Amino acid sequence: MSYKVKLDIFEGPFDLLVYLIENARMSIYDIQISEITDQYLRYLQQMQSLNINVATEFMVLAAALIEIKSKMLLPRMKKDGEEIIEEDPRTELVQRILEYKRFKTAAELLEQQEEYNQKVFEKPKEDLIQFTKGTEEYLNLDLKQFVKTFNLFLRKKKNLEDMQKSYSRVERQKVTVESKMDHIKGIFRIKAKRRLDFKELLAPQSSKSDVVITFISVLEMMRQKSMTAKQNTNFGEITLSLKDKDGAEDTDIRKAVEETSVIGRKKNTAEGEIVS
Amino acid sequence: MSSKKKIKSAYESMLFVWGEPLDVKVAAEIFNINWKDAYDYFKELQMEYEQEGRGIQIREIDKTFQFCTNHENSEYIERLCTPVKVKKLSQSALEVLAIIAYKQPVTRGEIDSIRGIKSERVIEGLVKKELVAEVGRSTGIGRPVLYGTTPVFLKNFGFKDLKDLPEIDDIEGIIHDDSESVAPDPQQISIDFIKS
Amino acid sequence: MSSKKKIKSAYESMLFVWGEPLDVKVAAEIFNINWKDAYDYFKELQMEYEQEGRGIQIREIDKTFQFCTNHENSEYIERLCTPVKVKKLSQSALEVLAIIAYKQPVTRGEIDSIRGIKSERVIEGLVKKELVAEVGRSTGIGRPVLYGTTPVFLKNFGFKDLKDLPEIDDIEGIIHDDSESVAPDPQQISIDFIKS
Repeated sequence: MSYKVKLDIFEGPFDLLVYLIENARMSIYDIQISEITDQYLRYLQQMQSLNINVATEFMVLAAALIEIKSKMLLPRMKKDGEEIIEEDPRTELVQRILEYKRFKTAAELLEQQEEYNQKVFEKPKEDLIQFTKGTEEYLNLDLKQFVKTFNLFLRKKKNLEDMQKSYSRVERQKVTVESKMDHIKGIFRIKAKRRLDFKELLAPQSSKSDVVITFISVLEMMRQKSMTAKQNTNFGEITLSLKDKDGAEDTDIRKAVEETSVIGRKKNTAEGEIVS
Repeated sequence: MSSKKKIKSAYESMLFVWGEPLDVKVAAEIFNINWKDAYDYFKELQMEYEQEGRGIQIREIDKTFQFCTNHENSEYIERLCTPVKVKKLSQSALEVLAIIAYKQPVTRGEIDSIRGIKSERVIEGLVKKELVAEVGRSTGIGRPVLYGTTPVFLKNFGFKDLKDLPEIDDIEGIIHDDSESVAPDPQQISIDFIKS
Repeated sequence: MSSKKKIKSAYESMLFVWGEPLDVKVAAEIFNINWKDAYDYFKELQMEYEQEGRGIQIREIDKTFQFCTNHENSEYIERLCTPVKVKKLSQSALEVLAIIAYKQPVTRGEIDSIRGIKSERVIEGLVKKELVAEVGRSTGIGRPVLYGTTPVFLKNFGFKDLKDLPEIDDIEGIIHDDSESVAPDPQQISIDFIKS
């Protein structure tokens, strides 16, 4: 058979199938499935006997052909209401082959076009140095780039400043807990009460950090036993009572505050405190 | 010399020194004229060279223009020197290129399915040759890469643009869109073997 | 096409591809015609290009011929070739330019302080490019030079005037130099210390 000489030039299973169909002078619309399947399988066998690695795709199409072949043997009439429709198991295969053939044709057209175009030559770019004035520079300023760079710079700067700010706050922290405690005592004094609710210690629109630092200060005062607190229910109001003895033992408090401040600072500072 | 003639003459000079395809937009900017006028001048030049059967011709590639030789003279050029030729594409490369050219943007899966065989390596080769390129991603499962042809493809094959591709009988009628495909009739045999 | 016309067309193609001066003798041999005929064909071509005021001309150099551009178009070719030398500003130059643009008139000391790095050389570069210039002297200690942007700056970005500068959020909040930085409110407390 003439296809023997074409053994290794098929681009895929469809390529082979189309070749076999055309070689057998069959109409694509009326493929003799039985005959073509036999030829196809024989071809695969020949490939294998020649130790040519047959791609799995070829096998898959072989299986599909065999399936169609067996379906061709079954009655193909299907009753759809009054009408009797004849179904052809080859329909999808034909569609696929036709589609493949279109692109095969397109590939041939491209090949011709490529051949034609190989007869057309271009010339390389001239040495353009003679046309460029060495001294002239064209500055390309892109506004987007300009704004982007600047925004990046601003963001970087802002981050840096924020970082520096929080760093300096760490430095001031000792003073602030202390001043907050004085402030709390002041409130008790002004209100002339022994007991106050925690919320009474806060300004009407306190920031979150102010609430937290007030709370920490209260905890600190409790630790120093200059204050007691009571909370009846979870998340309920905290009632604070200021003890008598404070004020007289001012120096004591100061010392305690210094100890507290150690908590939030670096360890080496803490060690420094111990040494002193 | 009229302004128009002057500009056309300048465009000839530019095409000559530039060698490579010259962008109409760039050419228009040099004379501060609008794009369409510059394009028309190039087209007029192109026609002049063609009508006079000149040994130099002007070809259009995707809104750029380039001087090249008249293909009829290739024989004599080759007698004079051996110009470097681009290696011809293999059959499989041409097949894949044809599918991408006519069906773009297209995924590898669609190409594989039409050819009935995996085309990954062939596509890679075409990408390397800059004839095709990734042009985006499909919205489908796995968002597969979509391929399309490049200006290099147009140039190497002498197409002005994609509309210039030779017509293939009813090619659109045959290719059914995936979105249109109906649920398969259980009686019908599927040979979608590539999907695995 | 007549034989003569065909040969002339081929000679055009050959001149185009060859680039260098093409020997008339070589050209004659390719068509098996005598030297004088070939020479006449080249002379005819030369005249055609000249009379039509084409952008390409043919020059004769000692019995060889070569395509060249029409010297009248050199100005336009230069324009075409100039953008090849596009220069862009460095990141630091853009930074300094932005600070000067938004904060002008501004001293070098202020710029240094905002950037946290010496900017002397960058400023010099911008002055050289005529994007910024000295616009006066500050009344401060040492009466330092004040810098501002120039009309070249506006032109380059296509701004009509400085009001055209794109608005940048919170610019004042950020590009103050450190000497102006406000003392933090002692009432406001941060508990960032826990992090350390």
